[in-house]
Amino acid sequence: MTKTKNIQNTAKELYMDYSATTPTRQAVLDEALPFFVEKYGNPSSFHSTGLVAKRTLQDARERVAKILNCDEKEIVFTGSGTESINLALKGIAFKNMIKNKGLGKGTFITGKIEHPAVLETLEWLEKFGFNIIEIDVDMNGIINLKQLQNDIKKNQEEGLPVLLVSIMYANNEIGTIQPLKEISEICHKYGVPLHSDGCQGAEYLPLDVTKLGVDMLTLNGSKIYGFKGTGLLYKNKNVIIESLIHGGGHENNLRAGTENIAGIVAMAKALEIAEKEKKKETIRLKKLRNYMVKKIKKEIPKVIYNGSATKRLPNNVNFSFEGIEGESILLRLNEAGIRVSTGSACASQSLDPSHVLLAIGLPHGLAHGSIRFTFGKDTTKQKIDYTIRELKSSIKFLRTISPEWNKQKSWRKR
Amino acid sequence: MTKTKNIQNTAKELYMDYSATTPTRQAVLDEALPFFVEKYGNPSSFHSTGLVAKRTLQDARERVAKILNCDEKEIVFTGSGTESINLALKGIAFKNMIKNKGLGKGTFITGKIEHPAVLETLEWLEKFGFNIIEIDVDMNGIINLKQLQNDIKKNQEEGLPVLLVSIMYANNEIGTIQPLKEISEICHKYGVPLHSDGCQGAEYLPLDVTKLGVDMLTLNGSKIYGFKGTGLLYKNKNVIIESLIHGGGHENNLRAGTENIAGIVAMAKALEIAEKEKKKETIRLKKLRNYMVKKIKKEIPKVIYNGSATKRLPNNVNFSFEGIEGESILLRLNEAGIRVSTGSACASQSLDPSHVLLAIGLPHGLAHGSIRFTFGKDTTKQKIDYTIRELKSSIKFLRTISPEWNKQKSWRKR
Amino acid sequence: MKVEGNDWFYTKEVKEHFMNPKNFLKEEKEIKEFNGYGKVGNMKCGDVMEIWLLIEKNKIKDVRWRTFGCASAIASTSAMSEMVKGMSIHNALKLTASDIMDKLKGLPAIKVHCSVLGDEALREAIKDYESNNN
Amino acid sequence: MKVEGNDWFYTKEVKEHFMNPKNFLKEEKEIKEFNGYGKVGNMKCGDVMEIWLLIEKNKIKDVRWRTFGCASAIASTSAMSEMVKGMSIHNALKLTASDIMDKLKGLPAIKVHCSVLGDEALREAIKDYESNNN
Ligand SMILES: Cc1ncc(COP(=O)(O)O)c(C=O)c1O
Ligand SMILES: Cc1ncc(COP(=O)(O)O)c(C=O)c1O
Repeated sequence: MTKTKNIQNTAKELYMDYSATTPTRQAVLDEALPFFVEKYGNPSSFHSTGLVAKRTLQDARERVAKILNCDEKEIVFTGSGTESINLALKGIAFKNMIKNKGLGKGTFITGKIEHPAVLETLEWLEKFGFNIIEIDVDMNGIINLKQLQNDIKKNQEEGLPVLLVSIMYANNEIGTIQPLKEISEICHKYGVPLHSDGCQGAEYLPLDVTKLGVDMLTLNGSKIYGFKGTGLLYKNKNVIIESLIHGGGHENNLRAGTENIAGIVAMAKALEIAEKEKKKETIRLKKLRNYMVKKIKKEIPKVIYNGSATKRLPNNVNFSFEGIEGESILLRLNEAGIRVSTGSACASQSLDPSHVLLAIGLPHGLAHGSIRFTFGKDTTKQKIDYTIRELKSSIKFLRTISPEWNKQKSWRKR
Repeated sequence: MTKTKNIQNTAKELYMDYSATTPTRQAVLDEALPFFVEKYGNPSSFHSTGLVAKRTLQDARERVAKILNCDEKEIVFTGSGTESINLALKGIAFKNMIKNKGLGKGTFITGKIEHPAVLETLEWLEKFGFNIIEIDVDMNGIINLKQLQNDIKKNQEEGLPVLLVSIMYANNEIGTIQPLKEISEICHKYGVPLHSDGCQGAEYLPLDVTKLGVDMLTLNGSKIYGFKGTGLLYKNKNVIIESLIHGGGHENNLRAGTENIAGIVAMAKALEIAEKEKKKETIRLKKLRNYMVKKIKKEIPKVIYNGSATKRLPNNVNFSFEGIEGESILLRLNEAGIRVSTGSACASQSLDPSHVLLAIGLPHGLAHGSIRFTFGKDTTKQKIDYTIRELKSSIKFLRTISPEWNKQKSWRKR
Repeated sequence: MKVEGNDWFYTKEVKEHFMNPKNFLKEEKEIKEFNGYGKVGNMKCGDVMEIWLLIEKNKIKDVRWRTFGCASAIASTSAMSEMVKGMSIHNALKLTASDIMDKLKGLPAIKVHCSVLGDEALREAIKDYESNNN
Repeated sequence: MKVEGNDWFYTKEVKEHFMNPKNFLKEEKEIKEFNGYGKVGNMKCGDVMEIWLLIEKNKIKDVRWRTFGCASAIASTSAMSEMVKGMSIHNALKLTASDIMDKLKGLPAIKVHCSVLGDEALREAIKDYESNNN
């Protein structure tokens, strides 16, 4: 317990929840800072103060386009990853509705383990008449490609055009990386555009949109050491969508409103740093990830490693612990200064455990008993060792008081 | 010209364009700064790092609700003023469309001099079947109340429900303040909710939503020394709208996406400072405004003071100068370090001059020849005097070379 | 505004009972001392609770429990176990979820119905005792 | 990236011609020296241009102008006036908007068709001269 205190007292909390959000990098903040008090112009203003902002915006757009290997006109800066996803999906939907005088006609296909930003947007679009299909994943969380192809084919044959396929790049809970290139080949065979939610992939995976084969890609700042409340949509120029937020002609008429220059500069800088560190950090974190996985499997009995062993983000570890519930593990770790997340319903606003864990086939009990550790720039072997020590003792204690854990052994008097 | 150089060299540009955007106040930035690198938690995270963010968010919401005199649950933080407007208008529209299986049935009423965020959103909604009415304004820019009442009445009688009236609090170009209370009384007499775009009003006008009588109110950070890319919608709990951005349950299910904590804190702080300084600054700027208006009228011949003399923001001065075009005035002032804006089409992306100036009855020529000076916290009498001096010489020179100015006098050889 | 880094989600009382629960069953062999047993909840909801009572002369002499669930479930069982020790069966049967919550100085609304199973488990255990001893 | 505070929207050439235009008509009385006059544009579009030519032996000896419009309109008239001085009518008639733009090292796309009226005004003025002198 002295160790815990030390960590808390030095305010060096042991953050293992980088997939929830990241701190802003100091270098990112430094580059964005002048755009608050000093260079505060509005890019639409026709004077030198505005021009500084306009050039800064243009420059940020070019820097991002270079990383994504696309045209700068194909970048739309948004106010979050969620807004970018909404723009992509509703942008397609509204275009279809306008063509059909209000009614949505056609199918959207997505996966079962998508982020709520995708699933709830599509659920909402269902109300306007669209047909929504959620493709299954296997026990590793990989999308069923055959089912995808069949569903596209069947819909097209039945005269229901498939308007868009949206499959995430990497999953936020179990870190599973989807085979985007193969998915895109299937989509393009049938002339269907592909959108991908790349929020969790941006820090560690390649972002060349041509190589990925995506027609739209969502990224955000809050997962890559940028600013919260920033995001972007890459949209291939051949894909035509409606705007989600109308007003001035900002962002190529796709997102009106005074541009968040500081946030956009932060986004460009964060992506550049990610790009530069990608290779090295992937190697470093993969090693730490494999170390942690091995050690947990060895030192704690009856655990389930959730997700794919290989097609996985380098910074994601997700385990279910038999016989105990995730929130209670999370809060005991929290007392030890360690910040993690859980798929348990108890730590969320809902009553059901993680839809991702259920989709890969976990029973409710194990889904409630999951803990996600996600690493980042300040994660070290020492911190992982400390985490495992605290994890072990928490698990041991909680199992002692768990009727589930002691079920087999339990007996009643008489 | 030495004076100009001085101003430029000390990097103290003479900004007279506070209605385009404001710099962030240092005190606002200082309060928001810790939420980038140090207190970076996600309010949805169920651990202490997240809790800090959650409490900060809650605190900011309470501070804003106190200023608006509403319930904290009635505040929805958004990614800009434009998004807030889109949420209010489309929120009502989509609800109606879902009820009517996709088709929009009903009328939206707005004013002729609204911001593009309102006008273009409604123009877009027209495509889904909604009926859009734009009420005229008088030569001061005040909405025609009789016409408003008649249009509401006529529509309701014809069985077309009026779904929403949206009238701005204060105009961004000519500073005209609308009689919101009277407008709201008309609306409420017919059971129609009232939304108001208050972006330009927030710094100087009262924000008590009960006294204003509005059911929804849009504010943003970029006009009140907060952050660009921040805004909010006050929505009375009795008004039911659809969300614009779907995903998690953030912002009472009305705006999904990881909250921009720093930006939201900045918004709360900016509103608090505005509230505190409102009275004093209004008096100070009104004096400066009246001084400038009087001096321009006296020292420059053939000018038109656009907008209302009394129902006007304290920081807005808008003149048309006969015989010359606005962009050329603007750019000559810009060379002298002075930043202003113009209603001329030449300084925008469009081919038409300001729709606001046309709506108050200005002919094209005078609309092209308008200049807006908007004051802010750093505006002083000395700066105004310098501005008037430079303005006079620019006007004089541009009139010398203007065929319009010399028309009456012009004659041809022979 | 209080936004301390290690602020807790639950009250101080919940935290104390969760971090240092009282009267839980440490070892299987303790069970044979007890004469009333109840179990409520299910895994789908994510909360299960077992309780053992030692009842003598209509009084609860001792109590043990085990709980699967979130912090509030564990804390509320622990708090309940302290409350009922020494209580008459008569009074114990009158114990409600809100009594337990009061003892914990409150719980988040969303936690109440799923995690405060203590009163139900208690009634089960008393019923079990009575059906075996009457 | 260049984001200097006083960077200009137009090229250096446009800026120079706008801030210090050449050959504009300073006083009404100058007009009587000239023998060709043209006027193009209208107030609705926001650009109007007048030009006076002094033509001798099919050569443009001198030129004056007035322009209502944005910086690029003023600059392009000024640039044009420098270009045509000394030109034969024959060559002046061949002058195009893009020649003027080249002289200014370019203009924003949106400015081209509305503000470069110099070539048209020039043709008007030559036509005027010819109709009065033939
Ligand atoms: C009156 C008015 N409404 C709305 C807006 C839009 O606000 P934002 O740029 O934050 O989207 C502005 C400013 O741009 C404005 O002046
Ligand atoms: C996979 C995924 N998609 C989308 C989002 C939404 O991003 P934002 O919070 O910026 O709206 C997140 C993170 O919250 C995410 O992890």
